[in-house]
Amino acid sequence: MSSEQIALPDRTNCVRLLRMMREIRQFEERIITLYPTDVMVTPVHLHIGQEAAPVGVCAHLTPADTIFFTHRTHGPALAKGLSMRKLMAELYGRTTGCSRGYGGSMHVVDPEHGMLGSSSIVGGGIAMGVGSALASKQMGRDWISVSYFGDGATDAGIFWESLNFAALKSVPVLFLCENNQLSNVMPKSEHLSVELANAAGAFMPASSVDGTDVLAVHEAAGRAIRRVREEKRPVFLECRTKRWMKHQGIERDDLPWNPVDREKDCPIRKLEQRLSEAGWMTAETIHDMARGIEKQIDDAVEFARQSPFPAEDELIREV
Amino acid sequence: MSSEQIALPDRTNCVRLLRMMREIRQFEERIITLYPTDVMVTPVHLHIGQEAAPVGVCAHLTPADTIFFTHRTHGPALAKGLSMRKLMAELYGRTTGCSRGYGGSMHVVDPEHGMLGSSSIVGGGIAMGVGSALASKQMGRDWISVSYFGDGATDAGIFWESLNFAALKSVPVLFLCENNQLSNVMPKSEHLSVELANAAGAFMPASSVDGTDVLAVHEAAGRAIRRVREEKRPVFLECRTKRWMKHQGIERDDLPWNPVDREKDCPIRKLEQRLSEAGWMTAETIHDMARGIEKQIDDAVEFARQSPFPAEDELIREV
Amino acid sequence: MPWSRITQSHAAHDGDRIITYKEAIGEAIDQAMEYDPRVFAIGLDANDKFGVFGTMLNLTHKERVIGTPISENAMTGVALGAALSGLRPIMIHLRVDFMMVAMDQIVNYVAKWRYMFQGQVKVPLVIRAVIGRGWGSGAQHSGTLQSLFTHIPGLKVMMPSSPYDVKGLFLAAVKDDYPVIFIEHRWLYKNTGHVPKEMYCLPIGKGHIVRQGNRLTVVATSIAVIDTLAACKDNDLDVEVLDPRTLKPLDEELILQSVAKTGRLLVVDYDFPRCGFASEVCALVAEKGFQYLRGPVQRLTFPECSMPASGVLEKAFYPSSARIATRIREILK
Amino acid sequence: MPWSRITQSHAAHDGDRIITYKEAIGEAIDQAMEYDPRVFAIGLDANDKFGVFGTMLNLTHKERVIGTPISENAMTGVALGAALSGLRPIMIHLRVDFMMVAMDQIVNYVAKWRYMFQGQVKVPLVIRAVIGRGWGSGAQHSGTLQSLFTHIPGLKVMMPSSPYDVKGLFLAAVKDDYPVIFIEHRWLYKNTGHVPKEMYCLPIGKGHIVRQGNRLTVVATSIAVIDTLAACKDNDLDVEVLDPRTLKPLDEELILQSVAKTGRLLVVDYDFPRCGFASEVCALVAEKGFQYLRGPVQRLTFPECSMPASGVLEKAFYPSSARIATRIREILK
Ligand SMILES: Cc1ncc(C[n+]2csc(CCOP(=O)(O)OP(=O)(O)O)c2C)c(N)n1
Ligand SMILES: Cc1ncc(C[n+]2csc(CCOP(=O)(O)OP(=O)(O)O)c2C)c(N)n1
Ligand SMILES: [Mg+2]
Ligand SMILES: [Mg+2]
Repeated sequence: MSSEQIALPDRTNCVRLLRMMREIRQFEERIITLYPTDVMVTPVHLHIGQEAAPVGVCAHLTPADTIFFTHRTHGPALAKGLSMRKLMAELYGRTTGCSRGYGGSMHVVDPEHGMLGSSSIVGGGIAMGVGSALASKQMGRDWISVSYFGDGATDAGIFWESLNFAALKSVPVLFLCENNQLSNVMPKSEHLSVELANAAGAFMPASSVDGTDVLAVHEAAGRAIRRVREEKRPVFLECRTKRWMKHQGIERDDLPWNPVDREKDCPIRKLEQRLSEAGWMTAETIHDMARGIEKQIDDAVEFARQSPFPAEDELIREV
Repeated sequence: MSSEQIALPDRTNCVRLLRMMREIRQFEERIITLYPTDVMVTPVHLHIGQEAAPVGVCAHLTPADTIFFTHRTHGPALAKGLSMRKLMAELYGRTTGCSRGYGGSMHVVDPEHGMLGSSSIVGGGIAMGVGSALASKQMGRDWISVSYFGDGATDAGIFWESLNFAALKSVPVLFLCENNQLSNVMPKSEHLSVELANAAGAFMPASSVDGTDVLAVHEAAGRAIRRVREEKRPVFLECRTKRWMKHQGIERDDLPWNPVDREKDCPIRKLEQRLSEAGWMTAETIHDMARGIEKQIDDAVEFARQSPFPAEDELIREV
Repeated sequence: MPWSRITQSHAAHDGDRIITYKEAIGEAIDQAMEYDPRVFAIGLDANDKFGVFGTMLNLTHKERVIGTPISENAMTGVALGAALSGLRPIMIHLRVDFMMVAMDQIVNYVAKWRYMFQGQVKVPLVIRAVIGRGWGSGAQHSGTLQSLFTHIPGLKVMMPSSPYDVKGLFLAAVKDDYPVIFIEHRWLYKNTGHVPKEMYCLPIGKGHIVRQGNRLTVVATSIAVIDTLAACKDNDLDVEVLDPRTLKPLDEELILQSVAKTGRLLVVDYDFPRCGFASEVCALVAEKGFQYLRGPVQRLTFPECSMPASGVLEKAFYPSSARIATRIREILK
Repeated sequence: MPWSRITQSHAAHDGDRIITYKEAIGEAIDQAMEYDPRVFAIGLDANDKFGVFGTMLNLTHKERVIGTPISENAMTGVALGAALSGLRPIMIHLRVDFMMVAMDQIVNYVAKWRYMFQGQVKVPLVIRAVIGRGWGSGAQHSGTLQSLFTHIPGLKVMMPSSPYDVKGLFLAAVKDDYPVIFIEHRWLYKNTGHVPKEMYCLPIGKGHIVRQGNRLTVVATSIAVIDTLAACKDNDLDVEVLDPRTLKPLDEELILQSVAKTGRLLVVDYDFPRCGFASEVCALVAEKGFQYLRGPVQRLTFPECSMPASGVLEKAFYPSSARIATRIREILK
């Protein structure tokens, strides 16, 4: 279903979706500005251009719902509720960071918002999501879990093992593949020989959606998550996105097989246009929103900057 | 396609198929007789009842074609050309064994007949088969490779990784799943949530055949292998069989969810009946064949018995 | 679930009830599951009629035993995810060799999670690994591998040798908020000993002098403790036998104290020799207890090769109480 | 393909050409592939434009470099299957951490295959593992793990520290019919040294005294060799520095000879401490060279925890030439 066919959710929700996407975008744009000054000594995998996926999905999640994502943390982490302060401080390596400075960009945690730790080894988090869903089922609770991963992760055997086990035990987990058609610089055609929704469909209900359109994602994820919650069973959803930046670091991607149209493919522009058309946002209110977010980021940066580094003698703790 | 619809191959081939199935059956029946005397100190996984699968498949392979199988070795090993002497001597732990007594029942090898080593860890051999096929392709040779495994092995991530890689690189490998619907005592419904031919079909041509009927297997495998050879690409074939014996050891299986009809499901009886009907075999010629095989087994046992054990001081070799 | 109410027992052997090692571990699992509804068991063939070599046949809460496909890597992730979400999983492997399939999860995830996130998430996960001996199984089915796990920071490693220890350490492992690799030698299962009926936890990281002696300290693990005791008894050797019980954390002090008394060290550990647990204990003593040493430290381990299948070779491969006795006599000569 | 024609060079540093470590390994790969059409390379991102950190950018036979999906376990099986079928694969991992995904194949298959079948099939397989340092990557991307591999019988483990050694050992590894784990520290890539243009193999299992000295033997591996040399030079220490080059097989004799002269041992190995390579060398010397020892053996390794991300903690985590110097001075006091 393409954007135009999708009815706008209510105004508050729409504005929330926009704001969340902008928070991710602007947060990462700030990273791009600051990174050359070496205040963040940790590799970053930016999410710019792919904001619709985490935002559209996480809009349907409660803080109790758990999520397990991978090295490309910032998008899903912010969308699931991690505070900018904690994330920025982690990038700065400070004790106030979400992982107290021990994790770095790729390893973030926030138990209060259902983030029980992200992994920079591709694949494994998928199984953890299934385990968390199993726990919910075992404990007779009603939260669900999301295994959030890229197309590259579907190469890994643990993805298929996880699909199988989740289907066998019927646990409430959403498998969310953010398919940017790239694994590092490899195009999907070189690393994966199947259409994902087709292959995953042998195990469970599976579908695919335009992941550059937050309304489409919001709708498809809403449907998928409702099924996970109500039927207490696994569902697979693929969001087809485009990676704008290089796999790692702060430069724009320039792979010939990854042509990006920064106008047409921009999830933020797309939504802003719909909202303008609906008369719910104007250039001015958008500008205000952006400025508000900038302030929030200023605050996060200041917070990080002011925070202490861990002490050397705290090296061997929690082991 | 059921047996009756399948035209008999020529007489020589038919007799060969029967003889090979009988060799496996009678060889293992001898194991059952001898095992209680503790001459074989190694766990055995018998193939009785499933003979049609390896025999129907291996009939299409040359000695140069490679095959990688698993803990249930005897069937595919004999069908692919391992001599009874070498196999029996391995079970007896003698230096004349195929693995010189170092491998035991689950780890057999015979490079001359394309057996480059079997594995008792479930799953991994599947990838080795793909690697061997890659080698054939790289070297511009025309042999193919067979990854031979059970339904349980398809639970393992390495199975899916192997399907994907084989399809991506288009290497000449046959994925042969001998699906006895059991992983140890677990029914397939408890360990696998998909129909295999369906799920594998997302990666490559895939089909399924009655694995208790050697003519059906012979035909399906013939077709599959021809494709592998001619199109130089991977193909998946499932043989649906029944395990007659316990997972390991010499007792008959008695799991309620594994009802076996030793008349109806017997691949040897089925073929003998067809051959009798065709007038190609009689009770007497069958009896002669059986006696000939018994003599061959006598010889293998005698060979094993007479062979020396490895010497203690040869423990640390080839490491 | 106030596990803190469970007694911390330091007594060596109390209770007047004699049961087997197998019964002791089974009882520990059953009691842990009864006591704490968050405890559940998960593993390949864990729920089948064999009940993990009989250790889990008579559980009160069978419904909390989850069988799995042959997917050891994902299953470890599943157990970890469940542990992080509020459960206390007991993961089970019928052979330690199968854990190699899950090494990514064990090394990169389970071991690192608590440290990487500085205790904001805890990992109350016990992984039972059954080990054994060949009987012609060959190289892929005869591993022990305790040294691999001991090498990895973030994992605790337990290898109890007696029924009393196995119960007390297992409960301590389930109670603990760190991951524990719990290694049980199947040849110990029939051994008997005094085991209290009630729940108790042994302290993690405390070794145990199982035999007093003056001329040599033998540090032995798991079934090697039994073999060493037999060697000493049969030959009336004046040897101190020390069972560390947990390989990590290691009771360094107890080892050093014993060597301070005896002046000599032999480590008997049934695992590969290089970079092994025996190497570790030898290095420890040569580093921190050098002044006590009156002669070279020594190791008795598997030889530097994989396990062969044939009986003759298996016999040559595995250490035994006879071989331990010979080595001790050589040292004491 | 008569690899036997390739010179076996024992000279320490011949050739008048100076190139980098990175160029040396690249040249070795290129020459191996040119010399022997059976040699090919396979690995995740091995064929991309970054060319494995620049080590494989200018290969003559690019068509023999195979990129793979993120399927490290299956890919190791693929490489093994290819090796058994007549090829000589070079498998590549951009970080050693990813090899944990393939531990089943490495431990249960690659290491055991030749033994289990008694040499009837050979395993000419080299696995390159690049290691490095944190830079905020955290616990899952900073492993070194040489001790894990050294523990497993059937694997050879190489960790060359100089451009000369990396070329000679790499060619020896490709020539060898046993599996080799070849560990390259990325921080060595820019280092330069004399490297002959022609193909040569260094003997496998021969260490190398890189600095003569009398008061202490320091056994160091990979980049720790460089740090140790810097420590000795900057502080003018009378210390012998020994680079074993291959961790397995280990040049025990050379180590024992050196300790016989100096009477003291420090092992500097950048890996986890327990059951590590440092433990192994200490145990070896305390076992077979006890009579030479004039003081305790010592280890300088990573601390007993995973790698933290924050810079301050990374600095505390990693040994350095300064810290090596301090430790040596303490020992010599
Ligand atoms: C097991 C493993 N192998 C290799 C890597 C190196 N690596 C990091 S990210 C990445 C690509 C992942 O692609 P995808 O899953 O599609 O996520 P994306 O980066 O596109 O968001 C690779 C290969 C890794 N982290 N883990
Ligand atoms: C990785 C691994 N996990 C568990 C086992 C134990 N195991 C041996 S055979 C087997 C069942 C295999 O079933 P299947 O692949 O269908 O082969 P079958 O025995 O039916 O021929 C299991 C679970 C193993 N060998 N390897
Ligand atoms: Mg991607
Ligand atoms: Mg089966």
